[in-house]
Amino acid sequence: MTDVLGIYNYWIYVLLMMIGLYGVIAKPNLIKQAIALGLFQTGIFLYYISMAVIDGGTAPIWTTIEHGAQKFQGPYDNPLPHVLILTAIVVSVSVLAVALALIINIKRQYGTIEADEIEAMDLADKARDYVRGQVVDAADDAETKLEGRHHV
Amino acid sequence: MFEIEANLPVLVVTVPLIGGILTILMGRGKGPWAWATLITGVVFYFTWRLMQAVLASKTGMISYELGNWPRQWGIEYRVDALNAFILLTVAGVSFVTTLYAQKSVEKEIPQDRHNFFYAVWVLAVCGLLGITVTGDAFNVYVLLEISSLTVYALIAMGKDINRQALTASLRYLILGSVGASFILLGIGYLMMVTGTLNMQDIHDRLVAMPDAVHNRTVLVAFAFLLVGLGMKMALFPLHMWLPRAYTFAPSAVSALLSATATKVGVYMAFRFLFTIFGVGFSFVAMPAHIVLSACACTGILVTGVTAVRQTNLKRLLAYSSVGQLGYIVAGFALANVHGVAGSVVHIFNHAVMKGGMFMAAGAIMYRVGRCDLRAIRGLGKRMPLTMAAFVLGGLGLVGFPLTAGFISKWYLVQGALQAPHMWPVAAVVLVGSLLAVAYTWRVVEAAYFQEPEGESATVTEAPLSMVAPMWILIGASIYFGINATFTGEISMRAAKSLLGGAP
Amino acid sequence: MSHVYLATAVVLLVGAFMLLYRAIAGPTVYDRILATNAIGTKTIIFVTLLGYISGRTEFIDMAIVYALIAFITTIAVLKYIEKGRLD
Amino acid sequence: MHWNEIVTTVLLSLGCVISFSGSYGVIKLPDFYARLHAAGKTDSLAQLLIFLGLVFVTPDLLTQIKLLLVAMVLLITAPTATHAITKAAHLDGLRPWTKSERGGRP
Amino acid sequence: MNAVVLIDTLLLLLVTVSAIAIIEVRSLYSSAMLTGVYSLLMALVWVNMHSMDVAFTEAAVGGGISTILLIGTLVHVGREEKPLKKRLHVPALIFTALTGAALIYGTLDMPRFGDPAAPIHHYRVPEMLAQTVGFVNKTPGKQPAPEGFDAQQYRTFDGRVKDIPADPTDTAWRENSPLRTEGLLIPTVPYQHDAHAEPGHHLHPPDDFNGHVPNSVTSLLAAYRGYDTMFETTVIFTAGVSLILLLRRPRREGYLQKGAPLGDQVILRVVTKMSIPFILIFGFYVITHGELGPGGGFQGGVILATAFILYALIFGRPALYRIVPPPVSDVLTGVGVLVYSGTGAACMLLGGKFLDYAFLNTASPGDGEALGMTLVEYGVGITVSMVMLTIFNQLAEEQSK
Repeated sequence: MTDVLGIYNYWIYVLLMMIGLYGVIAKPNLIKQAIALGLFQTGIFLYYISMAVIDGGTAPIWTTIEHGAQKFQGPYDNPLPHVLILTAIVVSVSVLAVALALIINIKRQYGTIEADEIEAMDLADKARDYVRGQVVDAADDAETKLEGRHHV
Repeated sequence: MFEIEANLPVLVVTVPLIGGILTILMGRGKGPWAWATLITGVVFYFTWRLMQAVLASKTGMISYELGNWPRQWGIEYRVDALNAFILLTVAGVSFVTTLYAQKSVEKEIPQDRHNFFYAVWVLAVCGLLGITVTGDAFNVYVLLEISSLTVYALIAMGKDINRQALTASLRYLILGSVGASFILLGIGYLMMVTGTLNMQDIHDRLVAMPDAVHNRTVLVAFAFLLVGLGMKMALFPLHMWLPRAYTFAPSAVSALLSATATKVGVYMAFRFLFTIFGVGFSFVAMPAHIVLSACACTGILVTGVTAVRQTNLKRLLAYSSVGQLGYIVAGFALANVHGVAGSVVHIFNHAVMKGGMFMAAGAIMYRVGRCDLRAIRGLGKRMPLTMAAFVLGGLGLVGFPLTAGFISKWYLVQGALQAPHMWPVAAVVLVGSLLAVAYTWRVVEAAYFQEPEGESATVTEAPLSMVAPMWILIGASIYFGINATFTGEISMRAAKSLLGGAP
Repeated sequence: MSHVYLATAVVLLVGAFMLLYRAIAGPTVYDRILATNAIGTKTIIFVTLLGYISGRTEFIDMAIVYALIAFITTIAVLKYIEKGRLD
Repeated sequence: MHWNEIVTTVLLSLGCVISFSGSYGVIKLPDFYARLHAAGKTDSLAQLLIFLGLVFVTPDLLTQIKLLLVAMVLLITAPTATHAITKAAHLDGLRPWTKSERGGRP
Repeated sequence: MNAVVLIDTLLLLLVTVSAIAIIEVRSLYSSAMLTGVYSLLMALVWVNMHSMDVAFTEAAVGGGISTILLIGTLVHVGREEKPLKKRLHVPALIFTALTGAALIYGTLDMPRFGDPAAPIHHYRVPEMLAQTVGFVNKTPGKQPAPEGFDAQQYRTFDGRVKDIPADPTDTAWRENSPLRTEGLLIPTVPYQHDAHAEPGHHLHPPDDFNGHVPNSVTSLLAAYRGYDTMFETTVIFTAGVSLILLLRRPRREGYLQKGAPLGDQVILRVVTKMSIPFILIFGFYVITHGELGPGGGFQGGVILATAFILYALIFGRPALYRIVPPPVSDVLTGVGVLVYSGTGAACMLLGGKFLDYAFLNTASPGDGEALGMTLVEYGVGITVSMVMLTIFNQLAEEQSK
């Protein structure tokens, strides 16, 4: 039982991550997907920061007392995951910005930001191309046949 | 004071970083392109020097501690035969691709943002090189994100030709970010049990752990890293983002990506499986070889069949890339010297061949405006050099003797026959070659045995600035097919050091 | 003394729960903005209190940042509502 | 308990009560303007009380000044935001709730 | 149950509720607002876990910038999500449940939450926290260890831990470890100036930091893992350039449009005018005081950017363009990264390794470290503020017609 109490904090990060992942998969709206991706990443951040916690710890910032000397104030939380997550947060906001730029472009070009509608439009494009190709092919074949007959 | 020789590992990354940023200032016209070419050229030179240095060093390994912090605390750059070879490949292909890019980019990207475009381009190269050179697990994640972000932007620049570039890019962004997050999570789990981020240090700690194989945290870390890496290197069935991305990206970008991006993904897999976890953990205790070779073999067959059914040349090449990646993965999954060597040498060979073929597709795109099978009818006569390059590249994919592809397949088959119960891999390699014959033949048939029509009837050969780089790569693929001493030796050396445990 | 801080913090959190209900339920956009803004204020007080709970009171700069950010976000949202654009 | 701790306790409790009543009002009251009334005023007062309360138990001067600074910043920005919200709602045509009328959008 | 866990539990409950709300609320606009709330709450979680710098960043980025960016996007794409036929996506639910189960399975062998004897707390980090890495390892170029300093004794926490087992998951050792009973991780390290330092060696106490950087997060960020941070800045730069590539309109098509200033809001105008100088000063304060307290280049940069964004919101974007014209901000985005990488390259050209700040001032390497870290922080600040501004400009620039 103590084990569960000891690690339940890690489970909440899993929960947050999975809420995000569910959003990414289940929501057809692209903005929702981008936001959900952010949630997903925050879950990971929570994991890293939980990793840094130490019993009875305090912020890993030494207090300066006079003449630049520093006072030790009991165990400090681990600064390493903090540093890593600072980097990761920056990365996640960059990804969000690029995703939003892409979404705006998609809205401009497709007129919608629902993934299923876009998918349908892409399929329609493909079908149109295919049919156009078939028509051109048929016309070419007919032309060749005509030319052949002409030569004969 | 300052010696180039002592700082080579870091120069390889910082030169394109600083150069990439300065690209913004290069104004309009040809300035940005020339600058980008210069930078990638310099980087290529440095990677060549680095290769020489690695080969000359006694330990076969060069370590560079950034900021002079001891490697266990700071960040370390660690170059061995494998890195050096991949670095050389990536830098070389990027240099040639940059040479090639000028005309194609001029046509496909709006003129007023060429400086930004090339800045992103050079930064993408910087990120890819950075992943390859680093020996720190978290540094991999950061550089992975640089290369991914730049690649998303580069792919999306195809939007002016086909709007699907945007959806392709966004889909890649979402899948790629999820994959990168899995990698981050895997690194976090490893850090939890080992308390360090340096790859070698993690490895030592895992080895010291008597029961790592049964440690649930390590197992989950392994699984998530595998999935994340699979997404990044587009291993079947996690390849869903790749075909669209390569099809709709600007031609030059497709050439760059196909030759470098997934290769670096494979390299990461090498590092994580062999250096961090170690052969004993990954392939003896864990069934990674079964999972990976099953994925790879299915991938080779499925994407081969799919490629045969494609009508768009770039999409065909994209599917073929997923299949070729299968060979690379199947090779190192064998975990014996020949298999791994085949895998390493195929990274190089495939980069060269596929780069050249995408360039050919780009040249067709440049002249004809599209690149489906209908558009290339009769181009064998109108664009002889381009089509010949394409066909020679295709022969390489098939594994025709005297091409580079033959060398890698030779190693692979040898490795597969040496490994116990792995002969199906050899069979799949052969079937895959037949499929490659099929899709290459479709192109040959259209280009040489059909009459040109429509706009294809009037086109002329692509400009020299496109044909020359294309032929450099295709020529390299022929050269290294005939004389494989260099590539073969290096990859054998890389394979031995990987399998020998310590890199 | 720490019990007092803790009790205050818990009351603030419960208040935040109630406000969150308003932020989700609406019904008008203005209700949401109002609730979000109020949560922001609660957060600022909370950050300060956390410093007192953990015995490190020198990090009050954080609270200033929170105040600024909450303010700017509110302005951006309002501008969007009023003008339909941000520039 | 020292006298300053008693003062702090009283001020914090007062702040708590006011803040909580504000939150409760935001849930309970019938329309936007009433809720605004509940939230806006209580927030300003509660934060002022709590920050003032904290000042009494803070030993060093710099932290005290910072506390008062935060309180002041909030005292300026929070009403400004509230004012802007109200104005926007008013311009948007949101009508207040009365006994005879439900309020909301016309 | 101690205070941290109690507040943690309540906060995480709140965070989870808002996360579910973000995903399930139908209006995108509410979703964006709730994202802001979520970030502020998450920042509280970080503060509660004593991660001040992360909280600072999360509040500034998540609560401020991200929300503004999302709203800027909504301007273009509309506020409502299309109604879904099915509320619940069962395959996705199953998939996420399986993934979650796998992740939870992985947590079962982890050290418990807050365990002081977890490998991560005692393997490499204590030296970083005490900032004595250069000291322990007698790295050339760093200050040599003082006489009588025993690395092994240091490593074993003043001999209190006899032998740290090689196996990081050794639970029996963890249970009996003196670290656990004493709750103390940091050994006593001599911080006095070293009188025995030879000329040319570093004259300052351990690790060349001028004295000792009080905020150990900053020391890790700017020194030990300074290389990561350089690329973090590059990531931001890349995002800015990507947005220019994707969204900027050609100049001839109305590069400078008319903005929509909030001209009639007198109170807003006055308050903004009053507060902008204050915000700017505060931003610079945060950048410079990164080594003393929470904050640093990134957080300060974001605060500077919010000042500009606030200005643009109230007085219109064209007014902002008169202060920071786009070409200037474009160049400045690069300048920041160049300052950072240039600092690194300067160290290299002076004969050290890349980013070995000690070489910036060979007479007094400790001052060199301080100088390098300050330069680097300013580099980050410049890039971050200008990129955030650029991103805002690009998102706000073109309006749907």
